[in-house]
Amino acid sequence: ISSSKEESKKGAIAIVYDVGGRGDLSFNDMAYLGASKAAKDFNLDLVEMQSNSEDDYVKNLETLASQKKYLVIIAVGFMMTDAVKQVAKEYPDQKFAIIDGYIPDMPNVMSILFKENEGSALAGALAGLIAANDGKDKVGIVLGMEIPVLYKFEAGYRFGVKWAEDYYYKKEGKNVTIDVIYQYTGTFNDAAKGKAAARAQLAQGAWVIYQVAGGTGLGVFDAVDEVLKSQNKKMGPPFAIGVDSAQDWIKPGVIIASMMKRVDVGVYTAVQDAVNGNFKGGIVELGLKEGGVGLSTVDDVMAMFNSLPEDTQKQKLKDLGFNSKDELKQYLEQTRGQVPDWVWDAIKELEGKIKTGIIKVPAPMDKDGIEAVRQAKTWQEMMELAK
Amino acid sequence: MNVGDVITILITSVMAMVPIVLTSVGAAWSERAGVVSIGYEGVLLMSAFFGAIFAELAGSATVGLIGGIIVGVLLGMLHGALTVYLKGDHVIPGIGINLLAMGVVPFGILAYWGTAGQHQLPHDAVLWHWKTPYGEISPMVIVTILVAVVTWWVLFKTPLGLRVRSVGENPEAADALGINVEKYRFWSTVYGHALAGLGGAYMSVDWLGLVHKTMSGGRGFIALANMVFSGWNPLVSLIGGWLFGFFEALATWLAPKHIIPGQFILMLPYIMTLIIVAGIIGKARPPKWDGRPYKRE
Amino acid sequence: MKRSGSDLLGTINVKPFIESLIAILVGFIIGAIVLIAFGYNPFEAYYWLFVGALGSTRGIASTLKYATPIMLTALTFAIGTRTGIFNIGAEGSFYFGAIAAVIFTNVWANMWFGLAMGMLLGALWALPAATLKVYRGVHEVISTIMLNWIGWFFVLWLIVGPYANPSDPNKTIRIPEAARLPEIGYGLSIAIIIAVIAAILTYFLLWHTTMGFGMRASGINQKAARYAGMNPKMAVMWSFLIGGLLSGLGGAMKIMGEGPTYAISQGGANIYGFGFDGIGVALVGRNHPLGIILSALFFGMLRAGTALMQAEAQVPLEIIKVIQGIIVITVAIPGLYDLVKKALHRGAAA
Amino acid sequence: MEGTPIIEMKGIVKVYPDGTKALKGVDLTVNKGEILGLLGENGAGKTTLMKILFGMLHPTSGKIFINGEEVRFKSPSDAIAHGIGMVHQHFTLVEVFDALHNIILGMEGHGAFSKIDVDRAREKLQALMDDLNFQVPLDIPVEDLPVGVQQRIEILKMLYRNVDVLILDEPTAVLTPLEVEELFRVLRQLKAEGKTIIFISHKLNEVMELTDRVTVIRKGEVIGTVNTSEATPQLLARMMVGRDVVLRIEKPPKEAGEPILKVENLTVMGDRGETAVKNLSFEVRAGEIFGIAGVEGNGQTELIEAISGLRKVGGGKIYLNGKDITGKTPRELYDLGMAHIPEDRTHMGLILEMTVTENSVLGLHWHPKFQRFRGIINWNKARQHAQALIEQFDISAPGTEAPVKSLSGGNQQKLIVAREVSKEPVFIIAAQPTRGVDVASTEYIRNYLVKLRNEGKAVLLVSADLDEVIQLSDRMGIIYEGEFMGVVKPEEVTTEEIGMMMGGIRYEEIRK
Ligand SMILES: Nc1ncnc2c1ncn2[C@@H]1O[C@H](COP(=O)(O)OP(=O)(O)OP(=O)(O)O)[C@@H](O)[C@H]1O
Ligand SMILES: Nc1ncnc2c1ncn2[C@@H]1O[C@H](COP(=O)(O)OP(=O)(O)OP(=O)(O)O)[C@@H](O)[C@H]1O
Ligand SMILES: [Mg+2]
Ligand SMILES: [Mg+2]
Repeated sequence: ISSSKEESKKGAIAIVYDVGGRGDLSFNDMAYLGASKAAKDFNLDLVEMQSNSEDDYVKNLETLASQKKYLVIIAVGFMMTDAVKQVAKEYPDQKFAIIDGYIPDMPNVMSILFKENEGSALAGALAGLIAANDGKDKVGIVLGMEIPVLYKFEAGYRFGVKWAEDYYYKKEGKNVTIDVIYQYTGTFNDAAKGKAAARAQLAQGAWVIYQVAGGTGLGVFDAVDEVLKSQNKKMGPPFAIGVDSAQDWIKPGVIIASMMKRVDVGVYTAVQDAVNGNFKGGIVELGLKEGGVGLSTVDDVMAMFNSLPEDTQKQKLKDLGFNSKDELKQYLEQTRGQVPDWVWDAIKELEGKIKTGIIKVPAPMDKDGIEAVRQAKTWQEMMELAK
Repeated sequence: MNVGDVITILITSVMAMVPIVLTSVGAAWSERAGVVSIGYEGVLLMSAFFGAIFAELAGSATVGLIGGIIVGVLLGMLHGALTVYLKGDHVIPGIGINLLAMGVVPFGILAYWGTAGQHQLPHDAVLWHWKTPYGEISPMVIVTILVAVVTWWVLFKTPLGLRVRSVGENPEAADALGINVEKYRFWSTVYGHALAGLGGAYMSVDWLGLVHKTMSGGRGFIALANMVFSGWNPLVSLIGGWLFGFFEALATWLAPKHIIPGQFILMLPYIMTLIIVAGIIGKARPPKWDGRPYKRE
Repeated sequence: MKRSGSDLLGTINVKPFIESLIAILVGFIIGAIVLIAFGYNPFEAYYWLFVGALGSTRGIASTLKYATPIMLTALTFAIGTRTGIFNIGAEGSFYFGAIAAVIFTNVWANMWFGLAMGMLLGALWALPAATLKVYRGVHEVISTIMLNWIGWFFVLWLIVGPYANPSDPNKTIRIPEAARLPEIGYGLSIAIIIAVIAAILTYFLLWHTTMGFGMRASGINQKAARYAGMNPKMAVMWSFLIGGLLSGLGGAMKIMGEGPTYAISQGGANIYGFGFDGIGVALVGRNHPLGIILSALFFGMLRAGTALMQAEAQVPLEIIKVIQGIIVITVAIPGLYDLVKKALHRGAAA
Repeated sequence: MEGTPIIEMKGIVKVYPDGTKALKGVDLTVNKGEILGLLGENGAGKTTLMKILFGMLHPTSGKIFINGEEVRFKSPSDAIAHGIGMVHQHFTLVEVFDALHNIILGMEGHGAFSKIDVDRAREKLQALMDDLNFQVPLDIPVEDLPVGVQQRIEILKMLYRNVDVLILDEPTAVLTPLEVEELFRVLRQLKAEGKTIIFISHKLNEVMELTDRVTVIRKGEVIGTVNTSEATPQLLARMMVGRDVVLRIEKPPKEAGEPILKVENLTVMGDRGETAVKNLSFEVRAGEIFGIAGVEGNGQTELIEAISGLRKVGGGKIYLNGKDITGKTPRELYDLGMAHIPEDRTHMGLILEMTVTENSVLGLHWHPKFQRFRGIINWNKARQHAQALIEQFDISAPGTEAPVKSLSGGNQQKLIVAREVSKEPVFIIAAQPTRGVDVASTEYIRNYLVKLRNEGKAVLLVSADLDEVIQLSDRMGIIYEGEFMGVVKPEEVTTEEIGMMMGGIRYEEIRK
């Protein structure tokens, strides 16, 4: 086929998306980002494969493995865990990397896991402090379908909010209690549902809303945007917090920051290791310390924005009413300026403590686990659960 | 629950009712003329997508809405040609249109905007709204109510409506009186799909200001259920669509209270619909020739 | 037009099948145009599609695997159509078949028990729609759409709550090994055989039994059926229940017969959508159980072939959906056979 | 009787898409102001010819002239514009609309989007009805109206369009004698007003009574046209069938035996909750045809449905062979020896989409003869059964596996009769057994009923055709609003007396 092209490349990598596919604004998009960057940097061909449903995972992985031409095959998403296990057993010479899947004991499989709870704790702290600072007593979180992976996000967020209460008390001497309004919308695909959920939370007093709901979450941004517009404000508060990728560019002014899950970094690292010959099977867990999760900075957002095709960038800037990327950047900084510096400092402080392990964020895996976190009254109690 | 909550729920529900009601009204008209379609889900999705493109190109949401109508018209013509003129099965093309939409839209979003799966519309491509502290209301809510009322009026009070109903009830009778059955059926199909197209474009250029590859979210099917629920009556469709939106908004409002597991709250609109239908409405009689091709020889 | 010989020939009209074949061909041709329009080579794409689906034992195995669940849900729809009901409740029954398999094989690790409970719960979930239709005249389009959603959320609750897997929260508890369907090879279990048998039995039921005769008669003309001493209400009941049973079986086998997971994934990701897909399969198979076997195999092939088509020809998945949509739309064109025949005649004459 | 031709059809050929050659070059002339009868067996092509004249079908070849001018009709609206109207054999009414809307449909006046001017239409219609003294209720959905009224609506529909030529395709098949009389009065009045009428019927006496000329068609060809004054029923029948037809039924006197069916104080409710059958008692004996005459809609349908297990009994008892069968299901009744030729053949007696074979065992497929094992049908046996019925009853059908809808109405009816008789019943209900059936088939079916009676079966005959009831019955009950006005032997009463009973006067009162 395109053999001439292939010769100029040093090899190929393949990536299998889960059913969410490209455009989930989440790990699939981020994985693509990392893979395409790696492909460019190391001069590799990138073969992408979509999955129509969960049944396609084995088939897709197997098809790629049987081609025996990929340096590494990247499987995106925890749902592929069993499929990767099976295919990796059949093709021991093929290297695999799986995002979010836990496969500890296969030499040809690298499992890349993220501590979303840690990143979410920062999001929670940010939300909680913004609310406390503005004299509000509620923050919200809109989630997708109720699946256990989301419990880590919810738990981290709750932890951050409780930590913020404590921090604020210590700082201002004022006792605040900030409730977390949470809702699982039952879908990752329906922006309208996300909008309605956010609307309801805003009506019930939520001051900042964290979205962990894929396509549904797009509606959360729109709902917050609407509230701002109704008050003739260009920027929050109230704010939304994005998730997974640095989503701030989607609605600048509305999204104060995003809880990034650096799937791109994970994928990039896996490819790099494979290229350099230091690929090792086993678990790679990326938390705050490893830079695998974190709250987006303006630079992160700009990097994300720069990853879009040129035309798209131009059009997007025009749509947003900016003349240049710098204007966008300024605007993002201005948005962050709506929140006092001490808040950002506090987030840094929490980040540092988590990184050094002084503070541990709970990561419940099941319903009982999250229920315990929901019941906990203080962040210290939650930390007990983390142990 | 205070007044603000009530208003929020009401606003959410009237905004949510628009695509469902428009589609139901369109479907009701089309089925009154005897043409069934189950492709509205695909029509909603495709017109949301193409409507957004129209809106952006023209820098006007109104053009986007018209674009949605155009997409609906084209798909309606396809469906009408297959069912009315070629006398084909009424169900099959709809399944095909739904499948088609699931391919065309994700592919199209990436190809057209360069962002995979989603796209935010610029402000000039989103329809103007009344802004209240409790949410925004689109003029399309009024349009929808008008469309439902006018469609109802035309269907039941005018010669046109009489003819449309006659070709759905007994095309032979209509034919024997010189009414061009095919013409009425065809354009009724087109009208039905056009309204769905308007509903789809509303979702992107008006309600949400964005395009997402799965944004129709089953509304095409809910609209069909609502059409049956309403006994093929546009005016009742309006009420049914609003009720559904209301229960959905109510469920969303109740959800954060966590009185019962979230999944049970999510069932609320569906359970309420079933209860209302089973308890109050019961038997609904479709037009007699609904879904049946009419051949003279 | 006298017919003799076996009963089978007497009731099978091959013309619709030929029409479906032509539709498929036309679908592929239009699909090719779409491929060209977007800069792909259709020959390459189709070549890899077929190689992927049929070019190896493994490919064939996955074709068969993909065909299994949609074959059963298509039967549900077809039975409904043949008995005058627009039953789109296969989706809901499928969920319940799947969850029943998970729950009950963990009570008693027996394959037959699991399948039986899957069928039972599948049928049970069809019962409300059946009852509402028969006793309250509630149109099945409303009830089945609503019940699909209600069932969906109910099952979501079960799988994230009571039946979540404590050692692997991303799925439910697994089917015990003793209760899994035996594998034929290449990840293919005997589920396909059971599905084909189910299709044949369905055909037999509808066309060769007293009950089936009653069901079909009631589906076309209730008044005549009543006059003939049949019970149309029971026919409607049976249509829903047998339909639910088949989809329930499909759901159970999806979980019990398909590795590597042998569990329902969180979010219901591996049990969602089969009921809806079944409608297209049924229609292309002309709502005839034997046609459905072929049509399910065809759809299975399309699914199985996409992997290689994506990998080798780099054709995105969406294009396959577009082609599928076009094929289904083309199937709706009636008299395709006659049209083509006429065109061929004209061509031959010229 | 020479007149000015208003319509000339020349060399009309019609080949249906499936290859059926329905008309093979038909010439037809209709004179201005006459009533022309069109006769022919089932499937002869009468309806096809008239549908062509009305623009619903396009001729394969041939020409049509109206007042000497050639016309080509694309659709019925063209025909109506040329003053031609047609009342179809199977009514073409929108069942859920009321009469008013059915009549104005398509010519509602004003623009398509303006409100329908119901009041003006009502005035216009009322004037029309008053003029003809031909009333129908305008505001009731037509599905709730008796067929006789529905037909009036059909006729009014055409007159409202001011047609000069009115085609009536078997208009009397569903009418009671009184209604027929009323119809004829109106048709004559229309003729007097200068309208031209084409009248299709299988009933020779009607044709004799009403028409000026008669054209006979057989198998798509015109056999000839005669002036009615010069024709006899025998002649017309021979022209139609090509052989002599016995128009009188041979019915030897026979002593009736034991009561087979016994109805005691039966009360049955109608669809709208009214008491349709009131405290009715009668019996049908072995070797007897018991006829029920009456204007349609006086409880006949409900009575039959109650006896045959299709409708709940409100009160009273029904016995078959001394056994209480009240509330038994049709299937149980079949086992007990009941057969039923239903009045509504297309909706009840047959499943049109199913094959001849399937229909030939409909309702008796449980018989062990047609079962391989319990519950499994032996279609080979069923096919043989269908073949036997086709041969025995001379049913013309494309084959046993053809759908029944491809049979003509007459042949469909024969199939039902054949099937019901093949049940070897002790008691048979025959409801409207020859409605819409041509002379030859009518003859066959009537003779068959007599044969059954001669064999000692009990026959309950319900017919709107008074001649049929009088001719066939040994005893007859005249039903009015769910009650018998009298139970008499046909030879003991005059037609006038029967007519009075049908109008609600009791026999005793008449005899007083
Ligand atoms: N739609 C059709 N398709 C094919 N053949 C048809 C169709 N309609 C009528 N025919 C054929 O045309 C012939 C004439 O039918 P037509 O209905 O004109 O008979 P008819 O004289 O009106 O009979 P009847 O007295 O029973 O009303 C029939 O023998 C039949 O085979
Ligand atoms: N779909 C069809 N395909 C082929 N032939 C048909 C079809 N429908 C009707 N016919 C033919 O049309 C003819 C007339 O049919 P129709 O239903 O008018 O009955 P009919 O002959 O008028 O009988 P009757 O006067 O007793 O009602 C029949 O002889 C039948 O063979
Ligand atoms: Mg006729
Ligand atoms: Mg006839």
